[in-house]
Amino acid sequence: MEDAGGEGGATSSPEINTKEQDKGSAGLIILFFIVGLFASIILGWIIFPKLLYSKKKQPIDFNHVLHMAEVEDGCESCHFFREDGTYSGVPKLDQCIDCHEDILGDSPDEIKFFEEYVSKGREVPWLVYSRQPDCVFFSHVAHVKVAGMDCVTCHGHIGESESLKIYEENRVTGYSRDIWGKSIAGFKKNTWDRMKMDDCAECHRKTTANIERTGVKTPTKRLIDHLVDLVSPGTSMSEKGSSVQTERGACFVCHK
Amino acid sequence: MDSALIPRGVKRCPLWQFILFICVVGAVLLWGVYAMLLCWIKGLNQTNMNDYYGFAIWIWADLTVIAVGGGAFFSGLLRYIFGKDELKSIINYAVLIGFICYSSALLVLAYDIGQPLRGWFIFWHANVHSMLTEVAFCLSCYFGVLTIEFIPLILENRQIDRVPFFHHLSHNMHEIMGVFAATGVFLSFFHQGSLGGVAGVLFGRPFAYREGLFIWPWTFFLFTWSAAACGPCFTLLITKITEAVTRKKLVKDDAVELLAKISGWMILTYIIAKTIDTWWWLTVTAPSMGQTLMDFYSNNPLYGIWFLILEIVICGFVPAAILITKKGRKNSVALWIAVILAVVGVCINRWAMVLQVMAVPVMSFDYWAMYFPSWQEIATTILPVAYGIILVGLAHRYLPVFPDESELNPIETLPAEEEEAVEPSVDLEQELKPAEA
Amino acid sequence: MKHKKAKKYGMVIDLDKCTGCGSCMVACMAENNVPFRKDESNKLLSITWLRVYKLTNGKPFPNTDICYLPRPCMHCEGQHEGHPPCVSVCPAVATDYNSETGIVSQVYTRCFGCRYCMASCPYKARYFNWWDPVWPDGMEKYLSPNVSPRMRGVVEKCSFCFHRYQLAKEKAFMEGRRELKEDEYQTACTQACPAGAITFGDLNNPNHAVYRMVKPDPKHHGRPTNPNAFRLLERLGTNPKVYYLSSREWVRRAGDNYLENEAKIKKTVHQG
Amino acid sequence: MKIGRRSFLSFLLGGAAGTALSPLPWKLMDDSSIWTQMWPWTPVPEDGEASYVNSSCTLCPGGCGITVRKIDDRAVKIEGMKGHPINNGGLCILGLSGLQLLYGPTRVQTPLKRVGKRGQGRWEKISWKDAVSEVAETLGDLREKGQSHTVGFISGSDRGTVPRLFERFLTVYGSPNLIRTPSIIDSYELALHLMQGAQALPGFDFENANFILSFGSGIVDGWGSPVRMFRANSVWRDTGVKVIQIEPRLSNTAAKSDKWIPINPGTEAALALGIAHVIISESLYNYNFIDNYSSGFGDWKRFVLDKYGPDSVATITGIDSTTIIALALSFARASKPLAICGRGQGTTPGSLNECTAVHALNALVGNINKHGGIFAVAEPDYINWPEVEMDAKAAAGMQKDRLDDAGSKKYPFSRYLLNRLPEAINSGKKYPLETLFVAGANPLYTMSDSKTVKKAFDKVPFIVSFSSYMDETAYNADLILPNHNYLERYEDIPTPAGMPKPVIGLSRPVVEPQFNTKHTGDVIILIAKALGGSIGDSFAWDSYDACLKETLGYKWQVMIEKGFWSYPDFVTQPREESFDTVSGKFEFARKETGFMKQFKPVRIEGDKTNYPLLLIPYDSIRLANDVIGDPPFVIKTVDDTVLKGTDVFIELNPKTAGEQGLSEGQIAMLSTPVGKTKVKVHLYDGIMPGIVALPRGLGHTAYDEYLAGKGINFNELIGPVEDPVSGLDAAWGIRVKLAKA
Repeated sequence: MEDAGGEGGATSSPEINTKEQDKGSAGLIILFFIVGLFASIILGWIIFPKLLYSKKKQPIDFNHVLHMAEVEDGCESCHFFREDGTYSGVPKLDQCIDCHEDILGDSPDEIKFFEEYVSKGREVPWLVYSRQPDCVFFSHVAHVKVAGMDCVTCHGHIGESESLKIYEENRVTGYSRDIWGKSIAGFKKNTWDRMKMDDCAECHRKTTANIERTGVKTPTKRLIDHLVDLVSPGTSMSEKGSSVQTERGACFVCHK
Repeated sequence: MDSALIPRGVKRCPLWQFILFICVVGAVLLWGVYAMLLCWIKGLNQTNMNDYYGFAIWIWADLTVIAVGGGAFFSGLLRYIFGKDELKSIINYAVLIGFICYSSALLVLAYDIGQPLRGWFIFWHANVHSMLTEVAFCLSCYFGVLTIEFIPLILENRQIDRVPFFHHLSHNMHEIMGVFAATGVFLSFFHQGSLGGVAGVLFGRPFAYREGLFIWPWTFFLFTWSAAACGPCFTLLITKITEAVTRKKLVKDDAVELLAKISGWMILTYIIAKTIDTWWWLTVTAPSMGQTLMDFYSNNPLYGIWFLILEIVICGFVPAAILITKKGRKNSVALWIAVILAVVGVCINRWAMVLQVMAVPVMSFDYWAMYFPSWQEIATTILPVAYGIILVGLAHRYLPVFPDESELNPIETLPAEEEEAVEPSVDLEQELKPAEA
Repeated sequence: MKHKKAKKYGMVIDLDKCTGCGSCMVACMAENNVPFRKDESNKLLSITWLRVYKLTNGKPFPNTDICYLPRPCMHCEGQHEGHPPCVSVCPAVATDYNSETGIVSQVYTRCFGCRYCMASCPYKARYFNWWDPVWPDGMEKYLSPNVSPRMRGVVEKCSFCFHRYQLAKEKAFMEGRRELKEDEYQTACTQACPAGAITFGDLNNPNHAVYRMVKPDPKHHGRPTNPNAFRLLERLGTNPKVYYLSSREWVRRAGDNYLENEAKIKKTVHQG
Repeated sequence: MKIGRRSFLSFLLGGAAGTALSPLPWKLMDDSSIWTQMWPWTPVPEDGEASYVNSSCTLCPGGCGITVRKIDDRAVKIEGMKGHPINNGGLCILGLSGLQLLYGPTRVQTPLKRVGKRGQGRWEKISWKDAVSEVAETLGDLREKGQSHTVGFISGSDRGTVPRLFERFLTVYGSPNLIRTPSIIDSYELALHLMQGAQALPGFDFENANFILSFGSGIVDGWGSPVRMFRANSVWRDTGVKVIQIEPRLSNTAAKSDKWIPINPGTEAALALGIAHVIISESLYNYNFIDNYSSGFGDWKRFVLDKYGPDSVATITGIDSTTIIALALSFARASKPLAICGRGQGTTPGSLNECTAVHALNALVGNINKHGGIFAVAEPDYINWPEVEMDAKAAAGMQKDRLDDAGSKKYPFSRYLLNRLPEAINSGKKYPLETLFVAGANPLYTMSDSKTVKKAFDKVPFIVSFSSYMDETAYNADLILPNHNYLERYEDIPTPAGMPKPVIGLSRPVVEPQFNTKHTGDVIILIAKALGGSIGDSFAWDSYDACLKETLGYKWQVMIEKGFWSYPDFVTQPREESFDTVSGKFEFARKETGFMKQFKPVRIEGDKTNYPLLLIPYDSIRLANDVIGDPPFVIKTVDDTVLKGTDVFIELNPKTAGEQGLSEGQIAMLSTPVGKTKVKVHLYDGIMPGIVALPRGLGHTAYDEYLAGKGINFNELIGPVEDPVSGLDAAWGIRVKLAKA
């Protein structure tokens, strides 16, 4: 290698030219670097999100406030639990018809609802903001009835909305932007800003911590524990989560 | 025409020959790429793998290239840590070969998995208990290291070197190369090992399972050892082939000598350890699971006891014996045989630890599963070879891979046209050889 | 939902009753949205979470005897709880051991198809989706929403119908209960078996039939104490949660590997 | 120039850095992986409200109760009905895969009229109105020409309201040619008729018997009501009931039995009489029954004693005499022994002599109409429709002989002889068959000597199929009037074969009809109404459902709730009254049958020299071989030693294979006097040397690509052998030769 360097020395003449050119170009080069840097940052942070999501309007508008005023027991009046403990989700048409067998009021949406769907007996193709992938198993009853959680914690204050916001669909995955969260970087302020797996995990970590279970450990910590296990089998198991690998709830408690 | 790029003081065949050569090998490469795309687009049903052969020729190729690529870290160790300066003459090439092997390994993994677009899960959702995770991490880290070790060589290209920035960069990198070499050695030790662990931890597969130290089965150490032992042999082998093809002496004898010698002793110690391991496995481990030697080597069309003998005796003790004796090393024929056997040996070992593991039945009412790769698998397995040959070709042509080449092959400067007139025909077919190899 | 006492769901299959009729296989396929292809005669490419093997005693006519052996996933407990052959090898935690139920799970959307788990399973209980699942036009109507259809390129296996456990739990929660009754959670194969050869339940619960049938020995990872009961490849130390009953010596012996000189079956569990 | 290049380089570097600092690459990585997790072409089953519907399975005569799980309006799973008298929760492999028939590609989705040549598979869709009127016209014309008797009707059953509608229709229309598809039940009915004077079905009290002697009956291979038999078998395992299986091949039943006794195929009758010989000579028979309730025992005794000594039987059957004696003793000494016959699933009637001989064994130990024995179960008489009044044409038509000679001087006792129909048509001796209806049957697949059957069918100008699926017969029909799938329609299912007590199952709509199909009952009513006159008058109901409801009366409500009706106040007749013969007793040897004279083993086709080996079929519950073919799930479970790709395996004893120079997996050419085919060889120690076994249920040419073209249909290799007394098909196999191919 040294001789390579020596070689460089031997052929001095062309190098001098380059040196001179360098002086002039150095600034330019840095400038170009900065241009590139900012261009791409703008592309990534501002243009990309616009391209990623397509905006869709709901088939008809819906006023939660109005309905909440009409019903007795809040959300569960329409989003109820079935006897077998499964959750009914977005109401089906025949549920709506209980009240809407005739046109109520004269709002254009109400009229559209009646003409397009009620009279034709067609289900309303609602776009569900919280729609999760098929692989997700989520037990509403476990969270609402057993853990006594509030709808707002995950769904936010949709119950207080007077109209439905635009549905932003991720062009790649086909899921609502609400799953990933408004912020393209995935930052969140409220518990209901995102609905990704990590958000489930975050909450579960907190609660499991409350019931004296060690939260997730760093890989290294786990590796050490693992070694301990190998030396003296099955020691620290009891204090861990139900999963042997992740030490949280086992994966397919939430995946089907 | 591209003479400006060719290192000083060395002779290279005319460009058109080189391009022709690249095209020929490139054709093979494209064939491989086509097969690879098939596997990506249509899925792994393009292969002959099945539910008994979850691991097949690709994983073998993976383990093998990594094993033979072990030459890089081991010669690095000797050169930079133990300061064996004789190896200066061959270290570049060792690094280059290592780089090729590891990049190939990563590529193979990329099409071996059923869901390539989720491949990054192995890092993001890493499971610290899995040997494969360890492999993935160390592998990619070490690949990074190899790249860093490779960069200075690229920077030494005549044109690039003229840029003072790059010139100094490469110079400074040389200064701290020792650090990288050390890191490389550390990483290699682990991933070579964990590759061994991959098979060794399968306690559901008596043929593969080995006891060991804590989480590390003996195969963990045996794999590292064998890689360190046979890797250099591969480096030597490729060097010899290159020398044969280019009809030039490229590496100083003392370097070859030294590497061969060390390698020889490594192989010897390795094969002894391997023998002990095998003996323990066959007399203690397997019987405790109700199985014995012949359960693994009979009632099937391929895997006879010969397979074990071939691996341990013919491709283990024999090359070791040759390489540790001065006469053996001096005799070029013997040396050839030795390095070839050693490389074959490690390949067979990896084969047994991947494909034979899959073939051996475990449940008493199960049967031996035989498998032959589909053309897509073969093409994708040849792909890295073609890619390697091309990279070697380019590097050899444009980079000072062999620092001593000019010294070993002094040329009296002739007019250019004569230069071309002499060489071509010979060089061409020689250049073509590796493509067939 | 903190569990009082960990469950250990397991299965006992009476090989004297099993007639090899295959109902369990189909019940499983129908329950779990298992795909099928035009030619399924290559069993190395045929996804059957539960496969019925045909064993023979290898004796010539007329002393020949055959026995059918249904093989679901064994949901191995491993040498110490939660270390079956397949789980710790998965690089991405796509398969996991649930210590609440003792069930070995598989998450298809996490799996990226490295197939290491298949290589590790001595029972060949894991299957790879070599093809995209395709249902003839209209047939996708019978797909169950409780199990997600798998995409090409991932590994799948028997889950002890874990979704049935989930649904049973939901029902229990709705009725304000936390614990399940024995009959509330049964696998599809258990339910379908016309011969009643399959029994399913909690091996930790002395009141459950499975427990009474095999009397698992806690000191030896639940090795059966019933002389007619055995587990597949007991010696590997995988400690399966699937037990088999047979009154026939040759069948019990076929359950594991033995050295020629071993006349009697001695149950030496290999410590890994 | 250089500057430009370098600046560009640094621009790219900057870009790279910036991109890395933006969410773009990371978000895209995540999204792309999510995309792979939910590939748009992977179906996502829609969630909804779960519900369960109780019904009955009609895929076989087993009559199991089923509970269908639904999500909203989709049926997603079929399960066995808990608490059902027949299957109590369990279900067979075919029943479990029923949804693949409901939603599957084999469904005929609308009435189809043939346009191309027969069997070309070229159809045009037509409306129900046109379809019905076309049929009505054809029938009308024939009737005008006084050829009403040239209309034939092949039905899978003759019990329950739908088959009775067929019968009623033919009667009032004027044709005697209603033909039921054959099975062992025909032989049993005949045996019961001749020996006990009963017009009844056999009912076996398996649950209470404690010694089962099975002459080749596939107790756990689909014989009788399969799931009931599986359950019985398990009960026997628990209670230690002995089961002896007598057949040349180690079937699943043989493997499950306590003792498997290989026997030269076709010699079962001889063995039965050999056993009788021992029982009589050891005077271990039931004196009470013989003395008080039987007649003709003397003659029969003499016949048995001098012709069927253990040694001579040993030479016939290949079972050594000590085994025979031991067998006889244990049978006679058991407190509730029960002997049954009907090879495999009992899909062929077999020899009447064999059936009577076996039945005589039961009489000998006096377990007729007795707890743990065999009962003559009369048809539950819930179908009481007003008498039809036939007009002259109808009366004339009904006077004509049946084409199949059932009930003729030659075969006075038989009711249906489908196996004789092809011959009758091809010879054309009697009269041609102008129109043929097929319902609940697939004769082109299930009848032996397929070539001849096909030839006969080609002679019939007009064939109408009522099949829900595109089976072989439908495929070769001129008009398909698709019935609702069994999960879309109401139908009553009278006492399944072998049940000792009467029970009526109700099959009911689980889902809305998926296609433009019509209940066959309704179609018959429509055709009748279209024909008008006395015919129309005989079908006064406005729909089949109405007819069924009216027929079942007060039972209806219960059946809707429970899914079945088991006669709560049913009592078995006391023995005194249970024999309706001339003597009022059990007849051991009715002269009319020419019993002793005719007694010799059935001789099957082919000569020893050209065809050295014997070919026998074997039945597997995993291979549906009757009117329904294997759905995808079921064919998926078939072992690779039975079917590999499209090749079927024959089972061969290694010894025989050696003699034939054949080895495992080798391809061989198999030929019988009837047909030849390529097969693969599977060596199986569990089969008698000299015998070749081939599975039934493969070799379909119609249905879907999941079933069609796999293996060979056994019926293409064997022809019927008429039983001298009953005229039923008594063939149990055929001679065969193998050659390397």
